[in-house]
Amino acid sequence: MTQTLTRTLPCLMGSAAILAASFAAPAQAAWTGGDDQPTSPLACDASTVAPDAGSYNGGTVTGAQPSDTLRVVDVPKLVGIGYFNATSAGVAEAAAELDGVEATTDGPAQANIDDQITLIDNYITSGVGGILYAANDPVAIAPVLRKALEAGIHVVGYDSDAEPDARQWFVNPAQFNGVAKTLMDELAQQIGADGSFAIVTSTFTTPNQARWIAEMDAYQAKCYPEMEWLETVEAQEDNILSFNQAMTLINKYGEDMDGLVGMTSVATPAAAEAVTQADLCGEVSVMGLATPNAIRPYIKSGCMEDAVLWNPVDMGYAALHVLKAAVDGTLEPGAAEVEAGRLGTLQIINGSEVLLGAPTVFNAENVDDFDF
Amino acid sequence: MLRRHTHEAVLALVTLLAILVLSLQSDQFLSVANLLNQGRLMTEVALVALVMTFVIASGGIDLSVGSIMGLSAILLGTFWDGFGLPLPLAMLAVLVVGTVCGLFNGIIIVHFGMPPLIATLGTLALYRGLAEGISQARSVRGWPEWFARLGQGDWLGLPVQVWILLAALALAGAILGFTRWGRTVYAIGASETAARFSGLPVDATKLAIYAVSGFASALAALIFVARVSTTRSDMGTGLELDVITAVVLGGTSIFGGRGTILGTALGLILVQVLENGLSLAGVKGDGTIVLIGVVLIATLLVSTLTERRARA
Amino acid sequence: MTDLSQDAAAPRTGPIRRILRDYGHELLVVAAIIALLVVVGAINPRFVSARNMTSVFSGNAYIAVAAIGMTMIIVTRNIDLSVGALIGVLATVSGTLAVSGAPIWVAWVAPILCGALINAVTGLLVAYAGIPSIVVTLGMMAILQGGLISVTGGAWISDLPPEFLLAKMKVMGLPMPLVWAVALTVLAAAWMRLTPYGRSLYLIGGNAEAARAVGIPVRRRIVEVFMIHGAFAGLATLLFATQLQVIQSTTPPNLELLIITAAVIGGVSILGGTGTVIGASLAAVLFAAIGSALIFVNVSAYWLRAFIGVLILVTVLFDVMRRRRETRQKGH
Amino acid sequence: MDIHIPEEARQQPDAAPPVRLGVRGISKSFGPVQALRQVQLDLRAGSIHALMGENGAGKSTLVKILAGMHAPTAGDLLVNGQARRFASPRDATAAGVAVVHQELLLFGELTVAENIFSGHYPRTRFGTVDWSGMRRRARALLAELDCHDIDVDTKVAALSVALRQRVEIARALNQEARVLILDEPTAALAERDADRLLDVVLQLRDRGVAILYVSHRMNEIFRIADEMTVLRDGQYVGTVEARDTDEARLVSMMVGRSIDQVFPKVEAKIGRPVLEVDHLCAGPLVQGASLTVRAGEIVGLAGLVGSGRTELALTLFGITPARSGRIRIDGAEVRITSPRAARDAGIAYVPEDRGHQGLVKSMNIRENISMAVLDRVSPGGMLRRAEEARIARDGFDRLGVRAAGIEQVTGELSGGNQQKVVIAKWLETKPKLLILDEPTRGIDVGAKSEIHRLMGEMAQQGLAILMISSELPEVLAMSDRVLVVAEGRITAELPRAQATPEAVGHAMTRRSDPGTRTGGSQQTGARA
Repeated sequence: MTQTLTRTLPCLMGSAAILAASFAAPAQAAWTGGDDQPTSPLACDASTVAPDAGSYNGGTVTGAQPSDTLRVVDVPKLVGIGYFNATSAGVAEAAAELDGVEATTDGPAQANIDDQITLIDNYITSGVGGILYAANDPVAIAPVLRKALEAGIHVVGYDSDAEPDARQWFVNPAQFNGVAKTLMDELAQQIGADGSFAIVTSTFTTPNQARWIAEMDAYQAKCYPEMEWLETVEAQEDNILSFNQAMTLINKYGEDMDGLVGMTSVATPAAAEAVTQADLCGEVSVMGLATPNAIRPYIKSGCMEDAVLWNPVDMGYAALHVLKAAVDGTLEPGAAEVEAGRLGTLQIINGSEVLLGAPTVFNAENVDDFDF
Repeated sequence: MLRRHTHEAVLALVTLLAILVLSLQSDQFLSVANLLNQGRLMTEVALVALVMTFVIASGGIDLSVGSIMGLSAILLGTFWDGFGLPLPLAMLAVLVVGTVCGLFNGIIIVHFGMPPLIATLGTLALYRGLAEGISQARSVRGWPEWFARLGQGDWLGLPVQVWILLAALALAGAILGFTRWGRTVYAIGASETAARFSGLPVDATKLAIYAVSGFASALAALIFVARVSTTRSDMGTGLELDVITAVVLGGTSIFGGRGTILGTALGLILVQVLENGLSLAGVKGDGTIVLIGVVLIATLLVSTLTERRARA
Repeated sequence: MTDLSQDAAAPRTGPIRRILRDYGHELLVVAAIIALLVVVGAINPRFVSARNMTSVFSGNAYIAVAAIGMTMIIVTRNIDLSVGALIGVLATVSGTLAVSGAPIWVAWVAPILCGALINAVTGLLVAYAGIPSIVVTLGMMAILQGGLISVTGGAWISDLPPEFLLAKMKVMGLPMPLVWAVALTVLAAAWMRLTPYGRSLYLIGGNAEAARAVGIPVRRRIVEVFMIHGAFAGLATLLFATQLQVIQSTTPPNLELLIITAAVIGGVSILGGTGTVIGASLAAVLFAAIGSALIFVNVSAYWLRAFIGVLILVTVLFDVMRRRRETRQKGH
Repeated sequence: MDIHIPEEARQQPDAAPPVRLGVRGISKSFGPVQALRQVQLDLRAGSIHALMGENGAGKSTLVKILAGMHAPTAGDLLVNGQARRFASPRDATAAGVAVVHQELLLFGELTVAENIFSGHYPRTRFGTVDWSGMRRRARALLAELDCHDIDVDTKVAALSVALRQRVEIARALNQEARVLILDEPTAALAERDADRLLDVVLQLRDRGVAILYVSHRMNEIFRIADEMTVLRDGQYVGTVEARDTDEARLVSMMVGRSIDQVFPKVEAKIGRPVLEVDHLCAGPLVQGASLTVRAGEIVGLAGLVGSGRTELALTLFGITPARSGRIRIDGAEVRITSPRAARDAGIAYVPEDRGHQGLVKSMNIRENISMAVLDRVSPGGMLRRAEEARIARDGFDRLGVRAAGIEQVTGELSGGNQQKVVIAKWLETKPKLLILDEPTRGIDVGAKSEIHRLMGEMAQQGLAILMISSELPEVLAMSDRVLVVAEGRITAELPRAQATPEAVGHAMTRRSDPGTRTGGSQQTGARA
């Protein structure tokens, strides 16, 4: 009897610990974006303030050696997800267009800061002429990028920035507050200004997602005070986990939840799948950031109205063009715009950020026009 | 001599071969600057691997090192930025916490008799969970210049952490090879019962090994934070696998009783040389991972078969 | 000497005690699941709604299936760190075949066969070359993980034919993953309990030397067990990769640790020779229930891992103490 | 010296039982090492054949060949007259050969019933394992062995050595063996358990089983064996009939020379008390033991397995520290909480299980000998190799270890030489009291007498010796005084003159009720 008792204890204790902690731990802390930066929600109406070009705050490259062919390495956060496959396709496209540019993509298998740093370090040693990166951590990656600048290597970021002085330029797909506004406006249109919603994100530490959520929080408080933000859950950059988390949210809130927002290109289609499998299409709206290929079936089936994203192919394409311009000297500190091949002229904001443009909204009308 | 160190000999040969082949592939590979830089990059893994050699040679294993590293990094930020401790004091406190985490592993292994693999699998989750829970996803940045030098600066022409690494290497090599404690570690790994019946301090030694493993992980965390100048709760994820790969590649028997610091050093060098050299030669990261896996299995295969033949 | 009265006095273990002893750990996990359902259900009744129960019981089905094979491996006193990477490779194999126009059954059978074949290599290295399984599978993990990304370049497989998506199908209103996990668990448990072949795994893990002496071809059997484990990884892949319309070429981080943890919490001893697959499957359900419960009771997911860690430590601690007491009993 | 008796001489025309298993010219080599050369013997139905020889003579190799675990390099095995090859243990089993191995090959985590049927499960008509039938048959088999006190559902790990042995024999019987091979079955048993085992063996013989019995114990051999075969250095020396031979002849066949005295007891001057123990208590098996050992004195500690004699030694040595009671060394009270504290107090312990507790087998002689005095050869922590080698060489020479040198790995040594290394290790600590637990278990006769000679010498030099042994002749021959342990207490103290087998045997069981003891002694016969 005592034997059974001692066997029963561990699991009971485990369950008890969970329950105890459920009262002790707060469901979520206030959203800070992970970096304690202030939020700057845009105006609620469609009025836009022209972004400020500002004065150059990027880094400078020293001792660059001009050479016939420019060898460029593109280091995304990780390889193996559709989003970064698309950016590297854009880089390759630009490399084919530009004269004397060779570009390769090489990234860590997991979104690991140390692996990414080591990789970049090795490419510095091997003597590339330019580095494109999407940072896993803005601060952690900075020292190695500064080292690259000192070694005469041109450095341009895209998607996720590093500290400004650690790179020359950054191709900003969309401003944080702009993305937040687009997402919240689209959401409000679908679930109403008094609807309730939950969010599935990658991790609370992922810089871009954390900032978007912080901006959404601020924008919602300002423009849609009646909306109810139910909760936010983590699901890594993983399909299955995202699906399970979305499903649990649906089960937990049932009809009390009007919308689900996916903050990653992985989470959004997984959330749509969960809503489809729960037979709640039309009752729970799915919104979020997603690539068109991944959400096409759900838009076609009518389970999803639209999703928001910039074109990652364009982003990779622009990043290499910006790098080439910096190498050639056609883009210099203080410039207000830059030429980027088929994308035309791109605006420069916040000192050293190249703005890709407003995010695209994919819906039933235009989703077939894209392939990434 | 050779019979006892077959594995190290095989490994040295493989390493030399790798260096030779890779130096033909890239001019930068054998440059002083590159080699020093590799020393900087491998310090964290190497520090933990040196102590892991003791852990594995004593018949144990410690899967929680990566999580202790993450927890230490987060606590450094919390102590310094959150509690406002002076940074040197915060560093000291983190080293103490790391040691205590290791000691906790030791206690549940020694006094409660849990298998090390499972005990540290549990604390792997526990310590990482604590790191995530305590940090609440916040990073601490803005470290003072002198602290950053620990991970980014040079001293007398060598990267600062390479000095630490060299000192640790000499110390670990001397202790395992030439002291009473080293002998005790081997004896425990070969037969814990016999070591106990010979009056050797078995429990104290095992506790100390796990505690030092925690200490090394915390030290690695300090260096890593200084190198990347931020703290994150996911720091050190997967570190345990890199460390165990290097140690096992270095010839330390996973069953205990055998292994040398020289072997571990060679294992570390071989892995680093492959990662760096292949990258310089234009092989992508994923190809390198495959090759390290192949080298790990092949080296152990060769040395097992050689030994088996020598014994027959 | 022979005396009937003495014979009658021979100590016996009653059937109830026997079940408690043989399946105590499994009953315990069941008790924990029920406790969790009752308590969280009381806080939020939606937790025990039919739909959420379906998610809880089928959401981790692939982990349960993979943990069946892992249990067999651990019972023979080995371990497999490469199973997470293997599932990633098998998912890509299966998905590539499915979109290539091959018959669907080929896409379903291929991962099972490939899993067995790849693990045959691991098994051969462990059994015949004598390299410890933890080392071989550490190497295999690197090879499979790196190899997969090298070959696919990280591309996703999309546009999977709907008839391929096994995990979305239902049998008598029950989701396929749940049906599979239950069926495979029952089959594997019966096989390990009721066939001499299944019992031989316990003999090998309990004492390999003695197993050899009673005529079991230990080396060959270890290779076979690795192959069976590979086939279960293939089956797990089918449930894992067909839940959504795309297949990612990476698997959830630390998937292998999750599978090993399920086996361990389910009662398999890392020292070999004990444990059942039922416990492992139940532990997978317990994980799913905990993950879901955390959301229902509004606990920050930040602490999830700390809980799992405590759960492992407490489970194993009590197991160790029980063993100690059992061995001490002989000296009473 | 060839004592081989021609085949025809032994054959009694009509009574000759059939040869179940014939061994013809079996040789076995491992690489360059020739382990067995031209061995032959016949195992006959209803007859017990003893296989004898010193350690390393090739007995275990022969047993493994008969068990199908090794393939012979040359020679034939005849099963009922037909030549057969045993490619695996399964073949041997199929041929009706069952083996009870020396290191009990059991599965600790599995039940008694499953252990008995491991590898040969009874099946239901669906071909699945028949668990209830298995339990029933296991109970029946154990009953046949007069073993009514085992619950077939307990785990084997929870059984005593004696009961485990019974399980192994039940397993062999289950296979309906026509040939049963027992490899040193009594090595780990107390006298009383050994007696019960011999009864079982005789019973099996009467049922017509052909038995090969490997043992070092002369009294057992002469009690049960019909004929004996002797091996030496892998060579077949000869086969003799029990009634035609005696102990001395057998020993000379085994060692190749005649040995006059197996136990050369030398008188030593007995001095002041070294160890005084007063009401020592620890765990369930040390319950208020009191005893004294004097300088130069050899005190024999007799008792059944499970009486607490080893546990008493483990308490004195600090493995299981005392709960209460007092220990004085040279008159001064000491607290012993660990083996290290025991060593510092001047107590040395040569343990019962040499392979696990005594030696680190993968380490060499030097490393093993210096192990208990590591702090002395490493002032400030640094090992002094030269000092270590000197100490090791000293011990090596003093005890006359036969090995290639101090760098030889101890796992490669014979049992006797391993034991010398363990004794050398402990003598290096310059102890005042030496506890020897089963000092000659599993050691061949030559090495045994050497160890006994050494004990005498050490006593002469003033060392106090406490010897635990299951072999009553050894206890009686070597001890100045015999202490008898039962249920954790010293129940009798017999001076050398009064220590007769009857007196000691009586004292060993005096405290307990004989009726319950028959069964109960097994249950408690455990090692902590």
